Amino acid sequence: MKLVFFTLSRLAQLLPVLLGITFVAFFLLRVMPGDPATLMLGSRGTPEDIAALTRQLGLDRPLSAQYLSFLSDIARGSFGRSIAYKAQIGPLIGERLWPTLALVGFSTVLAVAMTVPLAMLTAVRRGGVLDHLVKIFFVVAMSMPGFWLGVLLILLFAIVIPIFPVSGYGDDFLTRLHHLVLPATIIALGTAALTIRSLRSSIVAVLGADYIDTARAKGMPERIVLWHHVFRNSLTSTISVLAVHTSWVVGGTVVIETVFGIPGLGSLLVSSISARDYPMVQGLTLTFAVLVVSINLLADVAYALVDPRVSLS
Amino acid sequence: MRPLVSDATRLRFARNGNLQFGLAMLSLLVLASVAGSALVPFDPLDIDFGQALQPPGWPHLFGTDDLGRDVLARVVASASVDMKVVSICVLLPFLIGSTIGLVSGYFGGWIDLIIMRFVDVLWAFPFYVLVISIVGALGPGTGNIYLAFSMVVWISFARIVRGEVLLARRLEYTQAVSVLGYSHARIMLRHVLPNVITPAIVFMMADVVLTILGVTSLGFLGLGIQPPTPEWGVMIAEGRNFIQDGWWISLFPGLAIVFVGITFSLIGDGLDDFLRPKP
Amino acid sequence: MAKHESVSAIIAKCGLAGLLMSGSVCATASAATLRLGVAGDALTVDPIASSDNPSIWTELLIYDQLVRPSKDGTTLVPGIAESWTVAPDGKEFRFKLRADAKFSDGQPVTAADVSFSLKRAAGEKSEWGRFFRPITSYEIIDDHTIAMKLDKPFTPMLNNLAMFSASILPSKLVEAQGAAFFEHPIGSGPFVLKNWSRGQSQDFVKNAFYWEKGKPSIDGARIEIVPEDNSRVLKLKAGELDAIVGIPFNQADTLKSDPNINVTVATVFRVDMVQLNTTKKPFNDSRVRQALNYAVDKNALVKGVLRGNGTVANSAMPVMAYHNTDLKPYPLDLVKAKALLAEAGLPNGFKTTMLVAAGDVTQRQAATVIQADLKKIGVEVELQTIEGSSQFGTTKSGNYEMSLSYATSDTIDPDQSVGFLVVNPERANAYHTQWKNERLNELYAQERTTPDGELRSKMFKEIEVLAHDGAPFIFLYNPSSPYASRKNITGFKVMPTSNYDLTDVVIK
Amino acid sequence: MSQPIIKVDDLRVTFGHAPESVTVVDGVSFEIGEGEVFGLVGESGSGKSVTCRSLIQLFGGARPSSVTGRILFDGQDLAQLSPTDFVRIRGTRIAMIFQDPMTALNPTMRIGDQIQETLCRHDGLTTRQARLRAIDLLKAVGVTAPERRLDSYPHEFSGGMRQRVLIAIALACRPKLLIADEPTTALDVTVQDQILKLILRLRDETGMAVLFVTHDLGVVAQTCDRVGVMYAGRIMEMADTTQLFANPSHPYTRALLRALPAHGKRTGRLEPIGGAPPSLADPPKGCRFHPRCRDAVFDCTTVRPPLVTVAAGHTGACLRMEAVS
Repeated sequence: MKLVFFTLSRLAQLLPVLLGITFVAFFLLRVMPGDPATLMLGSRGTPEDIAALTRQLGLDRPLSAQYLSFLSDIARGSFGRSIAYKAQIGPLIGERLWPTLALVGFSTVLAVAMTVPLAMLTAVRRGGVLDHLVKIFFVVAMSMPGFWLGVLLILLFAIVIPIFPVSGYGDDFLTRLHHLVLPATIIALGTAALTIRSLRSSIVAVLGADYIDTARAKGMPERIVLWHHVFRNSLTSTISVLAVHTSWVVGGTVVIETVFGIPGLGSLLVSSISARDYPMVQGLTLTFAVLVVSINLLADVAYALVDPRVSLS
Repeated sequence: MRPLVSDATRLRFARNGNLQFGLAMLSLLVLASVAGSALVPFDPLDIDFGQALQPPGWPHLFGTDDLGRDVLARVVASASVDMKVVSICVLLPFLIGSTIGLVSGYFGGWIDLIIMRFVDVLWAFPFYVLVISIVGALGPGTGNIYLAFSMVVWISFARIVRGEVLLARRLEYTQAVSVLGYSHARIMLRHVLPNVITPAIVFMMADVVLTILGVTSLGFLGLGIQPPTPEWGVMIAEGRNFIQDGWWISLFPGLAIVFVGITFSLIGDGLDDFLRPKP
Repeated sequence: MAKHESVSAIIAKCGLAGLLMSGSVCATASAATLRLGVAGDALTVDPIASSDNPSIWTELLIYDQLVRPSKDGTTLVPGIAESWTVAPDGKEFRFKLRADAKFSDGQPVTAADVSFSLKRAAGEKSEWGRFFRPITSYEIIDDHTIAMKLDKPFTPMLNNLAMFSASILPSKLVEAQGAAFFEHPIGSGPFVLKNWSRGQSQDFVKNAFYWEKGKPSIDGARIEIVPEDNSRVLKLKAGELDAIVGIPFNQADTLKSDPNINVTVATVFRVDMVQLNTTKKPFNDSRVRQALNYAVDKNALVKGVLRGNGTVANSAMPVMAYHNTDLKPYPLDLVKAKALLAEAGLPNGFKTTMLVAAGDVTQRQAATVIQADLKKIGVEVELQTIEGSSQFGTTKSGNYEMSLSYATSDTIDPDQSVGFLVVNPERANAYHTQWKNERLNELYAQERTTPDGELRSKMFKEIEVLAHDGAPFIFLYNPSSPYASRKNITGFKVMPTSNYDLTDVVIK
Repeated sequence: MSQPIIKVDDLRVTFGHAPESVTVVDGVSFEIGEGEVFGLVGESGSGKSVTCRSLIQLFGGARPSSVTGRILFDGQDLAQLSPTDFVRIRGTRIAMIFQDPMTALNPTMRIGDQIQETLCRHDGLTTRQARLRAIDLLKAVGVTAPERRLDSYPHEFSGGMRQRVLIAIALACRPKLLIADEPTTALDVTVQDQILKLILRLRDETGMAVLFVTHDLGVVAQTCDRVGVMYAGRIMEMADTTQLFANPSHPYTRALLRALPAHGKRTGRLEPIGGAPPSLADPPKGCRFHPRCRDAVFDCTTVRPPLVTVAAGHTGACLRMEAVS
């Protein structure tokens, strides 16, 4: 019950941000030099064509009125029509949402699976050989462009040692998982490079906390101290660290989807930009931002679940 | 005569392996950017079908690409292109963001409220999504890349500097100088700024790593610097089609990006230790 | 229901096996489905609203036309019409439909469907109206016989009826459903579009009512959209695909050495060129356009980029019927190119931009070479990558200076290509170059009423000369089209009209 | 003094490595009898905490580079124990409570679980049994409505209540020695009083020994049977509490006592003595207190004063002990 209340109140706090997001997505295309109709039609579009499209897009009305109708369209679940696909944008985005979510989810799981044990180990044995190796590894990993690593991994694990598919997305859960292993690993590596350092230092802080001394003074063996006390308390920082990087993970899908031919929001964004499908680009930026906000909200709720101090205060 | 650098500073530098190593790598990078094309005996734009897809060896140390262009010459030529673009893409948001953060934190009140709400909103848009959308809408070209990065990345600097300003405002010295009746501009620039800028400078190094990835990603997607100008991201994209019989076309520009990333990670860590000595 | 479960069980097993071993396991499990990799997704399956190849190729799987090109592209053979007669004056065409022709919902194909579909194709909303408007009236003689009347002879008529835009649709369904029909289209072609994940794949099952007995021999086909050329090749090699089209030339040779793969180089009706926007300076000056043609080393392109799989183009026309083989291509002549530029008042060259399709290796390579070549006469070209599917729209809107492009013929008669590429005003206004030549327009009008033969051949040859001299394009080359399939696939073929035929495909 | 339960002999704890090593505890010896409350008093940084942490071998974030000396506990040399054996001693035979109850409880674990954890581990109780026992323990330390409060989280408790919980945890397995490292410093005065009384009452009930670390002489007077005064890593003077207050023999002790506003009345903290405590990285030669000692003579700067007996059960480390007293 408290959790529900907490979630609702966080949601209420997010409303202004969501409104701001629509505002930015709306004005993103309006502040660009040149008017959208001309951009869409090109310089040789006849004045009549431009006028017609301007009317059709409602661009002849004042900006505030355009924005309000944009908002009411969104409220009705409509993002307008795609120029390239000549179809409603909403369903097109809806179809592409799932592969992206799967990629984000899978890579987050992998990132957590890498971050938690490595951060733990390096925090406990700080200054050790492993600590240095992990640090070097992730400095390198952070500097590796995902698209480049993608190309190399495809060569290595889809051609030289063919254990993963070259590109694409499967039809059912398992084949999709199989298709997502390489792309998700690449995103996860990038994420872990960022998260492992911050988590390590927060684990170091937890390890120095008084209650860890209390636990040890109780005669708890090190194993239990680590898993019962350190782990759970550093979980909160894992969650907040991951939440901070959500936007990075979600953004990372854009390039990676293109490399691996995954039919998600990111590859749609890239092709829509090349196709100058501006309404689609607008709908997609909006969707991406809402996605980030939703994931952050989820992280908040998870945080509240793990840390009793949050939802109650 | 007073030495320019104090002994303590010199000692801090001598003990800072990260910074020394990073700066050594940086000088290599600068050398390649400035004098690189003079060191490689091939023109990065020379097409020679007869020499297409030569593996690394002599005289093409990094091999040649599908059009017979020397990969080493192209990787080196890219260094000046990419480093210039990256520098501007980092400096502009640094200047804009730090200024906004300074103003926001110093004045507080509704200015701060509005700016920080706006930062919160922009924060929700993934970096890549926003940059790609803006460059996509404006069209490729370096000017538009600078604009896109400036529009997106300033929020990081604004947040960092604002947070530091809020801390600094509580310190006595700013309160003291404000009693002396200096102008806001003078207090901000002479008294607050020097005390808050260090974390932004340290972050700037980390931002170089993110930016080199961003800029080359744009190139890879065909939205960045346009061919035939050699650019690491574009080269990787081109080499991708020859990954089996010309893996070197993609490999070397990628390694170059990793090199830049490691350089600035080391400098960032090193600067952090150097400028903010921990007890 | 039981069948449904077993299918999903098989898929699940494949997935598991796939996780453990490799993607190729799935191939043997669902052996009767061909997995074909193509570069781009269809935008629509409405035949009168399509001009992009992916849409056209998809439509040719779903719908039938009255007649169709033979597999070698030299003549027309029966389609849904089993026979036809043409009146001696060329003003009446009479078609007899196959008695057993049915749509995939089991309903028979009738003469009413034919007249509905062709009227629709000639209608206001059709992008291809000009191709069918010469038909002035229809006469439904019986359910399976229809006559079309023309006011004056129109030689390309029969060819046009073999085009995708003349696909026969079920009139009642289209009328009842409107635009919604094309979300679940019904045709009488060999396949039914079962499922379409945009940007990802199209799933086809065989049309159980297809008139050609025993065909298609496969149960279905899955067309996967793999935009990146290289990924497509790799997926074929890895066994994730059974066949692919659009192989980059540099890969064709490597693929040939793979013992599991058959590579075929198809001769297609295609020409590659650089569109020059003649409404923009300095491309409004024919001397500048000719200079560009002299400056590009087309032989090097054919050798280096096409790896010899093609010929240098002498004009904007594909190498097909009535081609002018005597016309010599522009030779490489930098001196002449510079002289022409100087004559046009541009001794130091100029700066311009060129659109290039994203993701296409060959186009990118060619663009880079052209860029380097033109630089030698002082023309600085900035490349702008653009999604292939929107390149057409962009050039159509005139928002370009140069655009590296190509054209394929959907028919075996050069009339379509001529109308599309060099006639202005016409559908594409000389392929968006806005170049105009009155004599050429006149010849175009004449060839359309001239019966096939020597006279018509002469006209086409003159058209090519006019186009060559006017140079609205930088003429590049007529490439062949390598395609490949795995060794266990037979009967997969790319037609001269560039679409692929799946009816004869057999999976061993 | 009754039978000693723990005997510390020449304990030396060093952090870091030469040439930058710091010896924080430098030759400390003392013993505590059964049922006795022994106080260690001194300014911050004098090595009290490290001394008592050495007994249980828990050093928080920083590990010492060397610990030498003998610690005989219940006839067993703790220095000889392996880390795993040491785990068995902690919580069962030696327990410890820490200075700041606000941070010493795990914030993400229910109070009950934190108590039960140790019971299940050491006494082999089932969860149900442990819960009943936890209720008893909470009752014993004066937590009202323990049944309900077992399911609360630490942040729902006040500081005093949390310290009671920590005491309950420490006492869960009836240890023979309780180490209390400034257990009341972070609490306000009235609560401080309750906690001290609670510890004394529990000592009376269980007969455990208590090592009580504080920097508050007032607390010492109220709580301890015997007391050792630490300065810069060494014990300066050790005596029965009454004896020490009545007859302090070391200049440092006297300085401490002078700093108390009203003698014998526990009101406040130690007021600083002139000068600052020495740096342990570079301690003064001879007596470590000599730079601040008003009675220092030349010998004090060169000779380390041995611990000598002043009276029965009263020792001190000062060269001028007789002269000054």
